[in-house]
Formats: sequence, structure tokens, C-alpha cells
Amino acid sequence: MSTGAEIFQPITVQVADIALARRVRRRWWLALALSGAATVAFVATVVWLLATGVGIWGINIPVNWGLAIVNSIWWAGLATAGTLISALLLLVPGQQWRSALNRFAEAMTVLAVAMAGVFPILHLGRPEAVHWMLPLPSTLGVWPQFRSPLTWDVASLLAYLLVSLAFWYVGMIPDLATLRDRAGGARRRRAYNRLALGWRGSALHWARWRQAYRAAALMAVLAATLHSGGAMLFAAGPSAAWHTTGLPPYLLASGVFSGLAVVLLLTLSLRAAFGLGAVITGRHLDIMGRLLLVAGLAFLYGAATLAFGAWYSGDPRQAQFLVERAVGAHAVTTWAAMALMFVPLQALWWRRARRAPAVLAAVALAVVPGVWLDRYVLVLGGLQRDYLPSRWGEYAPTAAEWALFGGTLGAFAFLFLLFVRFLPLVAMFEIREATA
Amino acid sequence: MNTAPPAALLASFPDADSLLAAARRARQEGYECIDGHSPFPVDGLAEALGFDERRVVLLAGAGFVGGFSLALLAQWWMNAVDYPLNVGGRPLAAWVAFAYPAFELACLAGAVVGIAAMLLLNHLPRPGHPLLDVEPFRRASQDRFFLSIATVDPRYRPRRTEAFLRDLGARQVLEVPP
Amino acid sequence: MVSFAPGRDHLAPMRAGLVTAAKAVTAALAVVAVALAAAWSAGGIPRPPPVQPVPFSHAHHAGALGLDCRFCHSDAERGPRAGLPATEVCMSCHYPVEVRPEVPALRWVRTARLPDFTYFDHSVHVAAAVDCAACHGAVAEMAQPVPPRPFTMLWCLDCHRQRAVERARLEHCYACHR
Amino acid sequence: MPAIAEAGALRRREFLRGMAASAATAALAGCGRSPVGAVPYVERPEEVVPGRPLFYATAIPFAGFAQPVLAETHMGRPTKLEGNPDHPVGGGATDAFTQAAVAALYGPERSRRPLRGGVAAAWADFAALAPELAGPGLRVLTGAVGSPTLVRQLTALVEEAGARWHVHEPGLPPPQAGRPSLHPRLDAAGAVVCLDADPLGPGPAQVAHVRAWSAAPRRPLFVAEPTLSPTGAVARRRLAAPAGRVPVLARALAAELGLGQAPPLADDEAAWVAEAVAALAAQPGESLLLAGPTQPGAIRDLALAVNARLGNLGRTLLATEPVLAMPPGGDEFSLAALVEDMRGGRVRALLVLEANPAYTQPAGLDFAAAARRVPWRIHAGLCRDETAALCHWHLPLHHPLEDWSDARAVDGTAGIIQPVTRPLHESVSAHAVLAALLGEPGADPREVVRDTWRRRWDEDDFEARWRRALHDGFVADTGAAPLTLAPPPLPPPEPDEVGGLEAVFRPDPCVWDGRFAAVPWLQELPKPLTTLTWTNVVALGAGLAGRLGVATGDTVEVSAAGAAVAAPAWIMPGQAEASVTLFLGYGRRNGAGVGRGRGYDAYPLRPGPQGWRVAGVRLRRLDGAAAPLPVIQPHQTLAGLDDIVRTVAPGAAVPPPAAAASLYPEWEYPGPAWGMVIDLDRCTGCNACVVACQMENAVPTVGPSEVAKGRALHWLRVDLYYQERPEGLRTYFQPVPCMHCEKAPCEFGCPVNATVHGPEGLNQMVYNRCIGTRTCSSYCPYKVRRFNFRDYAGAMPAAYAPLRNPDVTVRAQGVMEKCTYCTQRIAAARIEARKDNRPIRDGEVRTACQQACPARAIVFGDLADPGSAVARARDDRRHYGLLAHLGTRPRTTYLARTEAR
Repeated sequence: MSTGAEIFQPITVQVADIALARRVRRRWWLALALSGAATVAFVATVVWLLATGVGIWGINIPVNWGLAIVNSIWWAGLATAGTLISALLLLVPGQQWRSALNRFAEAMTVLAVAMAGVFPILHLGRPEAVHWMLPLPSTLGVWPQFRSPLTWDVASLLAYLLVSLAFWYVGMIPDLATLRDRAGGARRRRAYNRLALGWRGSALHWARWRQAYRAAALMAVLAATLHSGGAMLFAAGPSAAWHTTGLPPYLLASGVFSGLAVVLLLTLSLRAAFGLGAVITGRHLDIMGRLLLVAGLAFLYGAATLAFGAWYSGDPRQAQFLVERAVGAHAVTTWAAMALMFVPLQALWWRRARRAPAVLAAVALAVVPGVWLDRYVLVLGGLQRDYLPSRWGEYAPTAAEWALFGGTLGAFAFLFLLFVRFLPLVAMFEIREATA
Repeated sequence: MNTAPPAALLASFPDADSLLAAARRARQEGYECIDGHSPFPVDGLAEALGFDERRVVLLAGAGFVGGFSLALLAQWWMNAVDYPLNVGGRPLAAWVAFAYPAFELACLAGAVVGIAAMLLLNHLPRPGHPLLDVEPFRRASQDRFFLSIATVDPRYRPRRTEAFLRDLGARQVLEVPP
Repeated sequence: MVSFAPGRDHLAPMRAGLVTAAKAVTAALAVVAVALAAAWSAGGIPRPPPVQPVPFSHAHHAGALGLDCRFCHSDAERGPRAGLPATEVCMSCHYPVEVRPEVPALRWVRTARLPDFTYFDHSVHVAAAVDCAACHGAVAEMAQPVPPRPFTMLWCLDCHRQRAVERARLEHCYACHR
Repeated sequence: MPAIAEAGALRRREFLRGMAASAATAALAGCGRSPVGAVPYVERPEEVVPGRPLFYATAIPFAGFAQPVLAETHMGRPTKLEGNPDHPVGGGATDAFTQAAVAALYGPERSRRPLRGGVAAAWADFAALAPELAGPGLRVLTGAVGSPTLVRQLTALVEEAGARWHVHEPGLPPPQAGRPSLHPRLDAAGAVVCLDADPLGPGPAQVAHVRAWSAAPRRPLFVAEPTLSPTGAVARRRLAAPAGRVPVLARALAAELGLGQAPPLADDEAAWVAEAVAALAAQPGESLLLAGPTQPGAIRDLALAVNARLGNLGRTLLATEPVLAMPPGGDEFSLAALVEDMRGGRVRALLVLEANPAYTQPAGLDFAAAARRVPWRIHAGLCRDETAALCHWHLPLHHPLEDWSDARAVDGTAGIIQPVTRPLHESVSAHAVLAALLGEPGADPREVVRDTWRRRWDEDDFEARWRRALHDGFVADTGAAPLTLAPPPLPPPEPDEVGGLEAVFRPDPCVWDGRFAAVPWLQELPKPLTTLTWTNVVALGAGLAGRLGVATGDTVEVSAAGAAVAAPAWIMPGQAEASVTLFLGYGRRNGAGVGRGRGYDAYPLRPGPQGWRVAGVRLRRLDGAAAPLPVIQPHQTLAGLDDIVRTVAPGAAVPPPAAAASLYPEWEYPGPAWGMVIDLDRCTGCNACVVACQMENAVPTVGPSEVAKGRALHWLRVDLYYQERPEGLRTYFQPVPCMHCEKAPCEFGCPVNATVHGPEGLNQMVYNRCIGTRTCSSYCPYKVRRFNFRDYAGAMPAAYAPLRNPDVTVRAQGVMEKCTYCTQRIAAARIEARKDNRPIRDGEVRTACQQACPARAIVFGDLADPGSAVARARDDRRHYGLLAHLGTRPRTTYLARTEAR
């Protein structure tokens, strides 16, 4: 009979040693330096923004929400995919496929939500008063206004961030224990032991842990679903372009779509970087491909439904929004988005393509910016062509806005690299469980 | 070899099944202060050791419900009671609107309470547990499976218990220092 | 069954410490809260009276002599600001017409400060029979009066909410802000 | 408005002196933080209640005519001008220029002290020098003059000192000496035909005309003009005809009525003439034919003859003795004559009094070179402008709000101009300058003015009448004496204009002839028919633009008779294809503050001091990318949406909207329910409401670059829509303030309760609570909310700080702001009503826009009171709510535009 040693040792060693390796590859340092530089630029831009105000952006009346909101809902959308892969699949009985991916998918979620949360604060006219959105007692005696979809957004972003953070950490505890037990030096051992809360794999601990972990997973899924990428902020307003119940599912679908693409990219790069072919097998890629295809088609259906609804409503302004989207100021953006999102995607109908990392990477690399462009058109569409033609206006993002967007990308990469370096990026115990 | 009696005996097993079998036997023998240690959750092990509780789940549920109602109540009090303001001609007690943040905060409360309950019931964090000082026990988080019998167990007898563990098929039996 | 948890718990002091810390923080917060509440109800931390250009005693004029506030602050019932008496008003009592000296304009230091972004009209409050003391305190007993309490929004609201025939009338923003 | 006894006026200025410190601190009081120090009066004037405004009746002269006003002052600083409701002209309304006049008072461009050769000098030095300047060699150049006192002094100067007086008024044709003033009575005319005439357009008489027209705005109005004007915009039938073609139309029209020979016409012209004639002939004696002052005198005579034939003289067209005074002798006293004399060395001393010939001179008239041959050149004006730069002496003049003077309104009614504040700078009164030349250096302007009236009134009740005049703001029964006109002889027909491109000149609707270029509020005021700000353009027709391959914003070169200017092109709806329009007043070089160097200077192309048209123009496109123009409203079509500007046939009703079902509870609105109704039939897009709103609510300007970004801050905007219809071009003006929706989307969008609904139905905006999420604006279907993307208030020149209405909060960077229905006025009324325990009366609260509107298009009041004017307006058949189908329940609603189809 095969003992644990033979089955479990390889995966343990392989994953654990990524975090425990004494010497780090130059590539990692290079990536860290680059993303670090972007992060510094981000911080500098933020300082500039806070010093001079949102006047340095291209926003105006009517387009008073610009890149900041686009980025926010884009990041929030990415996050939902991580939750889906890890939490939702955890609740689906009898599948272990997720085990290889869930850990870094969750990390992606946590970081993405954090990035999504940065923008709403930066975009305030008076960021110094942001705390007025929280129910803090004061001598003013005035409270937040809870009918506002923006207050909903504050609550849901906050909840979503903390829930996914907790879910991620709790799931990591046993693997941190593994790192502790394989760590060489006493200091690292102590550090990982603290992080692992002294986990000792007790049967009772496992039992209670499982209950808590599943509960957290459920909460994460609920939070993510309801938040649906901040769609309420748009759907609840009277703007003809946004005011539809179809918007939240639309944003959710596109969010999952883009998020899956990002997870796929992370999967491929980690797999290549650390030779995790044994852990992340072709089967994983195949399923990821299928999921991406399904999500893409779901989103396509959602988009089609919205368009049909707009046309079928008979409301001239909704129709006009469609036309504006198709042939208006941002027609190029619209069609670019459509092409990027749906044309390369079709390759995934073929099994061979789904198992070819290069193809998968290409598709994912097209989808992610595609969805961002779609968000851009959506946000502008609702504002630049509102009810009164006299108030129709245009908008062009400024350098400051682009810098902030790039900055969050950099910060995301920076933090993710640290995660890869110091934390178990694959759920080892789950793979053990699966292989046992 | 120190003279003081050990805190517990620790038997190591190659795989989950043998640990599970051993745990069942030990229970039959009437041992009470026993525990299993595995690098992944072994189905049925806890139950085999007599674990039977749903407190964590129930507390998480309570957290969800409590969080929801508390959030709902707080919003209603702030917007409809303490400082009622006509906001866009909407109702003062806009339950549908209040439900949205309430639900999100309920999710937060549910997750946090569930996890907190788990940690408290498990007496975690506890980085200083004596088991962690046992060199071979490090495999418990990697590829080994252990059964521990505390010396405080009424059925514990130094020689007999060790022998018992050995014929359960333990690869080795260690003494956990006090 | 009992989980294997022998005596030596390195973290016990830490947990205990955490608990005590938590208690301490809560207690501190409570104390601060109570103090602030007391400060508000008692009218905040009273500032020492500033040095005025002339040693004028409200206690003497309003208290001993029993002058009506509006004798000097005559604008209180005519307009938004209570106003300060023109020097000629002081003169009219202190000097007979023929020997009235030439006096410079006095530069008083404000003690009652209207908060920023608010518009207050004395005349309508006088018309509504709000006693001067309600805001300015027992001036007649203070030689150098300072407002008994900071003019916070909550404090204005308290009064508005009680006095208004119909609450919304005086509770809405434009009652004070523009 | 308190009666101002003479003593009171004196004491006022004394205490103003004493109040200097407090006035300064009071200026800051508007900014929130209250000052630490408090300085009471030593002796207090009765009429002053700190924190309550005082109103004084006075007047603002514009192109020689008095614009009667009530000046609102806070602790001695004027903050707002309202029309004088008791005055026979205007009935309490004002135009945009008058609204902005108070801003000009504080303008940082005003010169601070007398200058000699550019260095600071003393007024006394000039006073000492003045007598020796008087004499035959002295020339005085003024703009149009209507002030009796000024006329008296100038006449004295001419008669006693042998000086000569020249007049140059670039924006308006001066009345020919000896000819009567004509006063069209639009209120009496049942049908009006305008030949290149723009009675409703900007100018000294705009308020009077618009008010008269608004008596019944749905009357047939026919306009033929080269470029779209406000009058053309509201016309029932408009013909785009080159200015050179208008005389032909005039003769054709006359011929139809039996005067002279009918020239050949094109079909559309013939059709228009036929309709116009029919309308005129339909109501003889109650119709009116107007030929524009920009048309040749012969055509104006022809129009007069036609009116005579129709029996309109004395009924719809009154003639009076000239209101403006002119030096006898016509051309001999023109600017050209002056330049000629200067060049000939016949001028020893030149005094330029409130005129700017160095900038406003026409083509080929080199004023500067000629002036250099004058030994003594003195300039007296508010700013150190282009002309001042040429002069040895520059004497800063008082602003009318600082000065004693008198003036006559367009109907001739005289009024006394009294100071409402202490002079801000070392300036003098124009009367003092002339008095000095007349040998009375120390003359007190007040006494000079009193002298004028002493001569008119008998001595015994002089003081009483003087006091009364000051109190009322005008002298009763001083209207110009009517004359009976003999129908003039039919002028001989002139040869028709040869075809080709013509250029017509128009004063800019916002900075006029350039005199208002320094006022930021007027610079940022959208031009009514283009919504352009901060610059001027060359307007040309779409067809011409197509032929030349010119797009809006392209730079084009307009050249005529050797001169050429380069300017941005603007494709103008309703422009006659054969003519391009150049707007005067831009390209200022000196003393124009923020207006300096903006736009292009069209004067070098102008054929004469009063040239309005130059033929044989060449136009070509210059290379270079199209410049982004600071336009307030880029989209000026209705995009096929018919629910924005509703139109109805005469007498028809707007179909009532389907009752918008609502899931929300009905809110109780106890007490006054404020609402506003705006009549689209009456609005002529004159923009007076826009500036009035800015002055009342301390709305800063943001500058051209921010306007181009779409960040203009006007609380009240006048939307402009063009629509090509089979019956011709239609122009719609739609004033859009905040709708104060009862189901306001903005409010539920705000996360911090910064905008909520008040018990009186006001959509309240609390600046100090706002954190700037801008959700409210995203949710506002009307986009009436404005955001402080930058610290606009702080960026205004400090000189304007005292202009801020102390009853309004100064908005900080990063907060939303919008129309509040002038809540400070509502608050004042509420307080007064509460003090004497009565409800607020109808008409007691008037919003700034309503008060300024000469067309009475805006009605405001309590909807809960069925008797109120606004409630009655809501019962009108034409009543509708903008985008009411959204269920927002707007409190601001409209009366549909009536259109005969």
C-alpha cells in the first residue's frame, strides 16, 4: 500500500518550497521592481489629486463620473470570479477541481476588491469628509442616507472585502502550518506558527474549521452576488441608459467573465513560472476554458437582452442610447470591446485550443481589456446623452486619471507578487484530501 | 530521557485509513482523552472520536440573522426616527432600500461570527502547544497521521497503552514531554 | 470526549492580556463618551472670558441695574444681529450732554460666535419668545459673560424639535443653512 | 425703499467713512467664519439695521440712456441692482448689462488714481491746470449724452469757452441733430414687421420693448434680417435677407401699399412680403413697420411713410423731441471731423470723456496718429483703456453708483443718480472735471446737479421736489415732449445693391461695443443665439461654409477694402447666405481686465463710425486646426424629441400627461408650496435672468477653459434649440432652473443627506454637508446641478469679494450647488411673516430671475394658494411639466410655446 509520504510529499515540497525557498529568482525581483515603481507613481498621483482636487480630471457636467467609476466597477467585477471559483465551487458537492486554483483566485479577489474600493474615495469632491458615509454619531446629528445606492455600495464593498479576506485567510491556516513545519530557521518557523495560529491539525479543529469555512464561503457568494459590481449605483438612477433590472445580472456576468480571464492568466503564468504542471493539469486548463466560454456566452446573452429591451421598450431615449453606442462618439470603443470580448473567445469551442496555454492566454488577454472598454461605454453612455439634448456633453480622460488606473494595476501586481513569494499559493491540504 | 511522566503518547500512522481504524479501536477500548492529527480533514475521524456538534454553523446563522435585523433596525432609527427627512418623496421607513446594506452586513456578520466561534471553540490561536515541540509531529501537517492519548486519561497505563498503540499498527510511538 | 490540551499554554497570558486590554479600551471609551456627553449637556468646556477694551460688567448693568438686554442690543428685535450698542448709547447714561467727551470707536472681542455656514436671525427668535438666556446663559449673573455651551447643530436642533408646532417646520436644513 | 432725506444721505456717507473697518469685515462675513473683532458705531444712523439690506433709487447710464434701478446695499456696499418698479420705463425689470453694472463697480480693472504721463498725480494738479486748457482750442469727445447736467455743462463749455463738443457712440446710431426720437409702441401694435430691425435685442431700449411686447407675445411678427436676432428668433415668419437686400424688400412692401414702384423679387421674398403686407393692412392704425437703425436713412424714411399711410403715426409709432442731446450741426461734430482737425493741428487740448475712440474707431481713421499732434490730451473714464494710453492725463471717473448725476430714460423721463457707496478709489465725477474746465475747480458734483434742477424748478419747493426725485428715482412728468410727424416725402429709389458677399456689424450681445469686456459675468454670459462665451466669431451661413469647406471653429480671414481680420468661424442657423456677421467689442488691448486680448477686433473693417455694412467682402479659410470654442451648449437641436419644448396651436391645449402612478407615499406640504411657471411664449432669451441669478447668489465665473470643459456654473441656464421646419427656422428659448422635483432623484442618490426636501417643497442643497459624490447630478434628468470642480469662488479676483451677497453661502471646492429658488429671499419673507404672525403674501417673495425678467415670463409663488399668480398660471391650457413622464413631479413647470402652423 502507498503511504502518505509517497502521495503527499511531492505536492507539499513543490508548493511549500516556493514560499520557503532561500534564494529568489531574478524574474521575481524584476517584476516586483516594476510593479513597485507603478505603485509609487500611484501614491504620488493620489497625493497630487488630494492636494488639487478632482478638477485635474476630465470630468464635467454631464459626465461627472469618469475613469474612476469605470475602474471601480471593473475591479469589482474581476473580484466576483475569484469568489465564484473558490467559494461557490466549494459549496458544490463532490468536486475537487477548484483545489489547484482557489487560493490565488481568492488572493486576486481580495486585492481586486481593495482596488475597487480605492476609487470611490478618490473621486469625492471632499475626500476628507468620506467618513460622513458611515453612521458615526456627531454633534451634527445627521446620519447617512440609506436609500442611496451609494450607501449600499459602501456597505457591500466593505462587507465583500472583509468577508473574502476572512475566507481567504481561514482557508490558508492549515497550509501556513505546513510552511511552519517545513520552515528552516527558527524565526520563520515562529512567524509562520503565529500566522497559522498554532494549528496542529486536530480532528476536532478540522471539523469545526470545515463548518466555519463553508459558512464563510456561503457568505462570500451571497455578498458577491448582491454587490454585482456596484450595478445598483447605475440601475437605481433614472438615466434611460441604466434604469433597467437587467443591469445587475449584466454587470455580474461580465464581471465573472473578465475575472475568469484574469484567473486564467494568473494560472498560466504561475504554472509556467513554478512548473506546477503536475498540480495544475491540462484538465484544469480545459475546464477553465469551458468556464470562460460559458461566462462569455452568458454575458453575450445579457448584452443582447439589454439591447432588445431597450429597443422593445419603445422609449425613444433608450433606443437613442443604443444608437449612440453603436454609431455615436464612442462607437469605436463599443465595437472594439465587442470584438475583443467575443471574437477570440470562439476558439475555445475546440478542445485542443482549450488545452493550449498560448491560445488560452491570447483569449484571456483580449477579454480583460474588452470588458474594461465595455464598462467605459456603459458609464459614459448613461451620462453624456441624458434626457435633455441641451446638456449633452463629451468627456476625455486626463493623464491623472490614466495614472491612477495604471497605478492600481501596479499596486495589484505588487501585492500579488508578495503573496506568491511568502504565502502558500496552492491549497496543499485540499490536494492531499483530493489525492487521498 | 527525562523522568517526569509524559503529557501524552503519540502514535504515528502512514495513512488516513489506519488512523481512522486506530481511532475507532481506541474509542472501543474506552479511551477518552484522545485526538487525531492529520494533514487534511479526514472524513469521519472527528465523529469517530465522538465529535458531534453544529455550534459553529448555528452561531454563523445567528450572526447572519442578528446582523441583518440589527442593521435594518439601525437604518430605520437613523433615517426614520432620529432625524426624519423627506428624501425625494420616498418613504421614511424604506425597508426595501434598507434591506440591501442590511443583507451585505448580515453576510459580514455571519462570516465573522462563524470564524470567531471556530477559533474560540478550538482554543485557537495557541502557537505554544507542546505537540509542536515534538520533532516528528512536524509531519502531521504534511504526510503523517497521528493519534494522541493523554496521560490524564483514566484508562491510561504507561506500558499497556503504549503496547495497545503499537498493535494498532503505529509506525512509532512517542512521548509528548509535559 | 475531551480534546488533548495539557497545562502548558504559552498563549494563556497573551489571551488574558488581550481580554484585559479590550476591557481597558472599552472602559476608556465609555469614560470619554460620558465626559463628552457631560460636556455637551453642561455646555462644553467653558472658555475663559477674553480681555475687553473697557471693563464692562454685564452683571452690573443687566443684573444690578436690571437693564433689559434690548436696551443696548436693540437690533435683536429688528434684525438678524443683536448688535452692539453705539458708544453714544453708553454716553447717554454716563455723561450729561454738555460734558460728553469725544470717544473713539470701541473694538470688542466676540464671545458668542455663530458657527460657520449657518444663518441666525435674532429678531424671529425674540418674536418667538425665546429667552436670551436660552442661548447666552445667565448673563445677568456674569460680569464677563461667555456662552455657557458651544453652539452645536444638535443643540440648536434640540430646541427646534421641541418648540416647533410641527417638527419638520424647523428641523429642515434651510431653517439655518442656505 | 426708505425715503432718503438730504441729511440722511449726508449722514450715510459719514458713517460709511466710519464703517470702513466693519464694511471690510462684513465683506468677509459671507465666507462663513465670523470675525473676531466687533466695532460698533459711535453714532448710529436710524435706517441701518445690521444684516438687513437698504435700497436706494438711482440709475445706471447706458449709451446715454438711464436704466432706472434700486440699489441693494449691505452695510454700505452695493451687492445687487433691481429695476425701479415705479419708473415709467421697464416696470421693475432690467437687462443683463444693468444687472452686471454692480460688478463693474468693484472691477479690479478700474484705475485707482489720477495719472499724469503714466505716473500717479493729484486731482488738484489737474484742477489747477484745467482753466488754461479751456478755450477755442479745447475739444471734448463724449459718447451719447442724455444727462441734463452734462448737457448744461457741455453747452456752457461750448458757448462760454468756445470749445467744441464731438460725439462718438459706436454701438448705436446717434440721432441726427434736430430729428425727433421715434418710440415704437409694441404693446399697441397688433402686427409688427421688422426690416433688419431688432427691437427685442440688446440695447438701451430692450427692457422697454420686451416688456411692451410681452403684453401679448403671440401677435404676428414678421422679420427680414441678414443675421438671426432675438426679434427674428421669436418671429412668426422670418426671412433671411442680406442687409443690402432689405431696401428692396422695403420698397416692395411700400409698393404693395401703394407707395412707389415694386422692384422684382425672388419667390420666397415675394411670399414673405405678401404675408407681411397682409398682416399690416389687416389692422391699419394698429400695425407697425420698423426699419432698423442699421439701415440707410432713406429706408427709415420709407418705413415712416408706410406707417403714415397705414395711419400708425401717433398710435403705434410716437415721435418726441430728441431724448439724447447732440451738438448742433451734425457731421461737423463727428469723430471724423475731430480727427481731421487734430491732424490739421487745430486742436490744442482734447478731453475724452467716457469714450474710447482709439479702440472703437472705424477703418482708415488713424485716431492715435492724429491725437499725437494735440499738445494736451486728457482722458476721463473708469479704466485706463486704449485711449487713456494715448493721453497725458488720465482721470479716473466715479462709477455711477459712487457719483452724483442725472440722466434720461429711453422715454425721456429724467432721474437723479445718487451715490449709494463711498468712492472706492481716488476717482472724480465727470461733472467735477467739466466744472474744473469751466473754472470752478472745487465744485461739488451734487451741487452741480442741484443747480441744473434749481433752474428748472422754482426755488420755494425745490428741496421737496429734490427729495421726492431722490426717493422715487425719477422726476415725474419729464417724459420727452411728443411731436406730430408730417409724413416724410417718399425717398427716391436707390439703385439696387449688386450681389456678392457683404459683412454686417453688430454690437456683441454680451460686451456690447467693448465697454463691458472687463466684466467676467458678461464675458461668461452665453450669447443668446450661440451660447458662446468669452470670445466673438464670424457668423456665416451653412451654404457658404459648405462652399468654402469651413467648419465651426475653423479660422477664416474676412477682408474688405484692404483691411482684413482673422477670426473663428461659426455656422449660424438662419444666416443670410450672402452675408457674414462680425461682432464688435472684442480684441481689446488696454484696460479691459479679463477681456484683454480675447476674440478679434472687428472695428478695423468697419466702413465708418456708424457703418453697419460693408459690401464686396472676401472670405477664405486659413490653415490650422479648429480651435475649441468655449460654448455652453454644444448641441442645439432637439434630436427629434418632442417632449422638451412643447408647442401648441393658438388656443390649443397641451394634452394632459397620463397620471404618473407612484409607489411612494404622498407627502404633506403644509404652508406655502413654492413653485415656478415659465412662459415659453414670453421668453426672448435676453439673459437678464441669468446674470440676475449670478449676482443674487454670488455665482462665480469659471473662465473660458473650464467652460470649454463643460464646467460652467450658471444656476439658471437658457436652453437654446434650433429646428428646421417647412415654414422656416424655429428658435426656442427654454430657461431651466432647478425643477425642485417633489420626487427628486437627486435626493435619494445622496449618501449623506446633503440634498433633501424641505417642508415647503424646496429641493434643499446643503453645501457644508456635501462631500461631492456627484451622484445627485448623475441622477438629475435636467442636469441643473453645478459642481465646484475647482475653487472657483476663491479664484475670483479679491476685488469682487464685497460683491458677494452676505445672505448666501460661498461654495467651497468639491461641493455641488444649484438653484435654490433664492431661498435667502424666502427666508427673509418667512421671518417677517412669522414676526407679525401672518402668512406670506403672494408676490412677497420674488426670485432674482423673476424680478429681472422684462418679459414677465417667470411667475413664482405659493401653489397651495389657489389665488396666487403661479397657481393660476398652472391652470393655463398650455401648462406642462418638463419630462413629467419620469414621475419627478417638478415644481418648476412651463407654458407651451404657441405656434401658428
